[in-house]
Amino acid sequence: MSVTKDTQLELHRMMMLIRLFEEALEEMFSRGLLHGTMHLSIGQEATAAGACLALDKKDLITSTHRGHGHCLGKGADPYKMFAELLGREDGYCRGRGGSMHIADLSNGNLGANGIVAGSLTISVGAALSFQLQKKENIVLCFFGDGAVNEGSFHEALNLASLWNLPVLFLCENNQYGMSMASEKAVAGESIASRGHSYGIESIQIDGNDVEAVYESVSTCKDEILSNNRPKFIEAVTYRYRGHSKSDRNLYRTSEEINFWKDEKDPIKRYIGKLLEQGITEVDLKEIDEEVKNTIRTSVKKALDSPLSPITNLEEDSYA
Amino acid sequence: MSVTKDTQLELHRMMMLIRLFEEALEEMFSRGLLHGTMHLSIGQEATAAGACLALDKKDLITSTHRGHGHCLGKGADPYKMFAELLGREDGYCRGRGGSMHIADLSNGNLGANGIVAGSLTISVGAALSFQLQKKENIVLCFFGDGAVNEGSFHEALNLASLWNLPVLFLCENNQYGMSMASEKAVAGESIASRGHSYGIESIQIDGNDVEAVYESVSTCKDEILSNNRPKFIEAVTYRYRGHSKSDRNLYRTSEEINFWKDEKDPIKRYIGKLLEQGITEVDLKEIDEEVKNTIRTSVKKALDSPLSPITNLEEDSYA
Amino acid sequence: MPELSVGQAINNALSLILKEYPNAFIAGEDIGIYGGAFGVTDGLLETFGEERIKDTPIAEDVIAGLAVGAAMTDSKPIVEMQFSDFIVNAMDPIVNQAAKLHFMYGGAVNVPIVVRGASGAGTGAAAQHSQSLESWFCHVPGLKVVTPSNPQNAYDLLLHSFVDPNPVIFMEHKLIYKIKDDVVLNNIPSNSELLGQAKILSEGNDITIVSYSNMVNAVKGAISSDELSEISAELIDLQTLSPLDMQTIITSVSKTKKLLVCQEAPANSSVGSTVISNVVQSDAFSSLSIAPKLVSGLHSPMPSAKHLETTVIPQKEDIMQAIKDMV
Amino acid sequence: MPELSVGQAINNALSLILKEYPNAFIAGEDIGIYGGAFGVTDGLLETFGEERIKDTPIAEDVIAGLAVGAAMTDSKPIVEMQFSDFIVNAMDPIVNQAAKLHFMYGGAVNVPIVVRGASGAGTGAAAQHSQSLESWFCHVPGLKVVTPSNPQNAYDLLLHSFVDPNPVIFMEHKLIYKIKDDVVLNNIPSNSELLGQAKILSEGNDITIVSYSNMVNAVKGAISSDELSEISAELIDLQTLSPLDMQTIITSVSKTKKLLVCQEAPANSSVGSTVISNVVQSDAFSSLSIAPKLVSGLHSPMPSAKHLETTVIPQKEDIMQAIKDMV
Ligand SMILES: Cc1ncc(C[n+]2csc(CCOP(=O)(O)OP(=O)(O)O)c2C)c(N)n1
Ligand SMILES: Cc1ncc(C[n+]2csc(CCOP(=O)(O)OP(=O)(O)O)c2C)c(N)n1
Ligand SMILES: [Mg+2]
Ligand SMILES: [Mg+2]
Repeated sequence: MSVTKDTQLELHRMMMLIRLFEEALEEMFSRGLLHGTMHLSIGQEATAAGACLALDKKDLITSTHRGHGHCLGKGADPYKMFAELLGREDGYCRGRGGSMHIADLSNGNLGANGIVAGSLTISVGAALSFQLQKKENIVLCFFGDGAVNEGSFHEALNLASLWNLPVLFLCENNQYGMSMASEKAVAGESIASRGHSYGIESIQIDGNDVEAVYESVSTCKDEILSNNRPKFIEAVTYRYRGHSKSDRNLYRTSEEINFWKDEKDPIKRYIGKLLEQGITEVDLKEIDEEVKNTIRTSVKKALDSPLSPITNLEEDSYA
Repeated sequence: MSVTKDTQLELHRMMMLIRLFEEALEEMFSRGLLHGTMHLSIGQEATAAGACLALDKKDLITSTHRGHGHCLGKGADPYKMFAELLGREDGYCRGRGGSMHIADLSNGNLGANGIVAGSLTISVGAALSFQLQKKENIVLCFFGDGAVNEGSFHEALNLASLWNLPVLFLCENNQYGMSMASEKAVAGESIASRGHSYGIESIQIDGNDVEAVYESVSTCKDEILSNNRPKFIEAVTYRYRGHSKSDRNLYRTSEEINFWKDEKDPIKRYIGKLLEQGITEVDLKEIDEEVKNTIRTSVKKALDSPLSPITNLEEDSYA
Repeated sequence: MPELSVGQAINNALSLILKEYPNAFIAGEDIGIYGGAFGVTDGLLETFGEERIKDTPIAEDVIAGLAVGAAMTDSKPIVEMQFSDFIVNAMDPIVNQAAKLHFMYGGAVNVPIVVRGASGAGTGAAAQHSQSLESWFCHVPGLKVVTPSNPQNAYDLLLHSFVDPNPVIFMEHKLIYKIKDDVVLNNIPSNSELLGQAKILSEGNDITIVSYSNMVNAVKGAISSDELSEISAELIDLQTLSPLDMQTIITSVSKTKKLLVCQEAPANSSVGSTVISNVVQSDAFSSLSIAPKLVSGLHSPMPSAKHLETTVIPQKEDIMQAIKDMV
Repeated sequence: MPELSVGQAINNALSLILKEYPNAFIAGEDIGIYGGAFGVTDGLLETFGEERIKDTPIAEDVIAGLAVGAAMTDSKPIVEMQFSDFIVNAMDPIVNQAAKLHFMYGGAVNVPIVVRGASGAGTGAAAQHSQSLESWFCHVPGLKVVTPSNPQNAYDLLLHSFVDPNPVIFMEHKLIYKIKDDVVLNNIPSNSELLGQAKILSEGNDITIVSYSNMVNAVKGAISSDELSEISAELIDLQTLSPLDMQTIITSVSKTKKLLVCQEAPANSSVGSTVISNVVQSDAFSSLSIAPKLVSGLHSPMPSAKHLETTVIPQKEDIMQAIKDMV
């Protein structure tokens, strides 16, 4: 498979959008504008961007507590995301969800989830709907390396395999749960080998190589739809920031963090590749400026937008 | 390893005890003497007898809803078991547990459990105690093929492997959950291969060959204690009776049931082997008579014993 | 008008749903060829096939979780918890997902699922197969909780639960499955108006008795006993435990001036305590002529032996005694 | 007498336990080098090593389940649920195992475990990280439930929970972790006599206010406000929610003739409803001069935005209003 130039630029643009979106959040947080905590995926943009851009709008994703990238990747409006984190009426969840729980049904995002592994069984159910409705779409389920050890993971993969459901399990292995190194938490050979044990074809990829992610998700999607079998991808990546805002990063070295930042950064690496392939600094600069502008205006608009009105929340609890 | 003649006779005796114990229960049930349902392991005696007799008294077991065999195997008094099922004061649980929940701490049985896979995490905790207390004992955790698909199974095996706990997971694969064939419920290669995926050495054995069970449990125990690694055995067996008393057996053929009864019965097969090896019909007859007698007198004594008095059950709920 | 047991009535309701809603399916353990542990789904596999009657592995978390995901994507799942005790393994999808997603996502999604389960004691199945856990779910905003007591309301309430746009926990007491009565086989309603409505089973002036699920039948036995024939009791079957129909209860108590609540579950943090607490916080407080009373199961796990089991569960005689003490 | 925050007080209690009980250990997610999501186990790994401070995978079911198995075999486990909301993943070991085994096995085993968890809202963590689920566990026979409100009782109650022979659910409201006060570092008690004892925080004659956990602090704020300086309120901190110390409450209500209960959790099937229900079923019913009242969280999942979150959680002002309405 070869990735077109347009797609390449789009992949770059999306990674930049995610990075700048989260850097803007960080800055808003430090200015005391945000209530609650948040989980930044800075450093992991390639997985979200590559995976989501390989999908159709009608393909669904389920996301995690570290879900800003997934959400943007699937086409969400940064303005509505900022608005959500600021508790504004225009936010995706009208200020009820916040950072950890943004859903964007219009773009096929079934929602971020504050519960580790909470979306695995949900993705299986959504895939069952596709199967029953005979739709040619898949569900892509994002989860972290920490989620692999929850009972839900096991039950979800077993059922998806037994019932031949069109679901792509995508583990973002950023090598740590909150503080626990994945090798201390996952017994056995590897995370990908866990998929095998349910009879699900599983591969491990470089999650910081955005084209590799894009291509393997595209291929997996095709295979899922042609073989009627679920698939499993372990994408190896790394987060630069602490787990959440209260993290002192005691469980890893700054050498390790710097190694990933310096040597493996998905955006830097991809820029290098694109320049080699003849895309110009000017092309990229134009994209980056546009993204910066989007973020800047979105933040401003969100800050200027009205708070979510206080409605009857007991009534809002029921459909 | 060679099994001594004494052990051989003991293995035979134990299988007979379990068989006759449950046949007596069946008969009591049909006479309306028992309240509640029960799960009979008739046909599966070799696994319980072989496994339990390979353990020391200080080794622990955890058991299941189909646990009469495990309990007897670990040395329980049939009288106290009958008494329990009849709601008598002398019952192991003073009439509070019944068929599905007999514990016998004095013989190292941490208890049967009415929850499928309910004892897996408990066995891991008990094994952790052994590890912390530096004891040279293991915990043998019995569970059915149906339990393999519960989230608890996954979490328990992962942790046992990570922490090098002295636990032997023993799956009694009688090929059905309640009505669901194990191959429709367990995705992937085999139940034993599930063990592998956690880095736990796993084997499949003939669960109707009592010596094979005895020997592999003995070997596994030695290895667990010398390597400090958990182990996993899948013992293939078959239940003759319905899942519980309400089963119409619609999910399997009578041919299949008869095949196992006629060709694979663990007791019949073992008698054949023992006779070949020079043990006489008279030896066996003596054992069988003794067992019959034990059952007969235990039933009678239990029926004659007083009901559990009605105490303050709210107080009994707390230690 | 056929005479049906509760089990058959539910089976009929399920059949009708599957017939009329192509996007409806049922999932659960042993619900196919076995027909369910209590026979409720008997015959449905034959009629509707494996696509719609989905036998699952023993894995309650994914059973409930798949229902949530399916419901968010235009399917209409009904799932069975073989014994409602096993719902403990499905608390995340039910409590942290189904109950919250509609609100948490700002109203953008609905999660219309029905989780049916066999609840209650009386069969000697002991502590892990005999619980009445419905009170828990009433504590969880976003869930509705429904408990039938007889064939007709089992049939109707299940249809209404099905068309409700919210997740509904539907608890069927094991001992009601065999209760038989004539049942009007109503059509599927266009909305769930029956949910949230208590039903006055008998009108009376001396005392209001509030109950639900199988305990309603024990109360019926008590008030129709010869010994109590002089007493005019108003019996209210809650039917829906969340939301509670407090208006019906308060109106009744204001009339009778006495309130007795009867349930099988233990008292602490329960439906019965809530009913009493709500009544005394209402205007009806001042009309109460004596202290209200809750007859409930003991605060004890369920023992297996019959004579101990009946000690834990309120019996007709206990209810009669409470009525006599109050009137 | 050191000044400690609640977090530090619990940390001290844990330290003491680990020092004095070689068979005690702690297990949970990120409790080692990270020191726990709320810093409660900070430094314990250094002192006690990996054998006793056991960092686990993210797997709540086995965390609680291993505690049950360990407790049955002479260990004394304390486990941490990072946020108590995740206890939904551990309901089987807690509810169907820990709570029942002692009774179900006829008294042959004890399951002395402590399950600590960070509960409650107020940090903007939204619906899945802000629940107050303690009422559920009060509904389960066999469990004890404990909720500290300040550094001293956090310290003492944890020690008493530890020596109790039963499974104890110990819910620490997130917002109390930072509250500081002088703490007497008592020794480990020989029995758990403190469990089941409510504490009268201030004596008064005009109204009895029952509360627990962080809401106690809101009530304190309310009754010490200038606006209410004329009102003599008797404030009772339940401390233990199961078993409930009804005697202390009833005695107080008989004196003040008025009962207000304040909690963060929603009302249905809750501790607060139980307190009111129990009081009106007692002799205190006739001494009540007006209807009792429960101020509780809304029946709604917790929203993330601050202004919505404070709408769901009772605020000092809501409590003041309720008091003014009643006195
Ligand atoms: C059921 C559950 N347990 C624990 C947590 C607390 N928690 C939130 S994120 C997290 C780490 C998750 O690690 P991973 O799955 O690898 O995702 P990552 O944070 O690395 O993206 C933990 C322990 C939770 N939210 N849900
Ligand atoms: C958590 C849970 N789910 C469902 C059940 C109901 N149930 C009891 S035994 C059983 C089948 C178990 O199959 P398996 O583990 O193979 O054991 P077997 O009965 O074959 O010995 C089922 C579904 C239960 N007791 N616990
Ligand atoms: Mg991770
Ligand atoms: Mg089986």
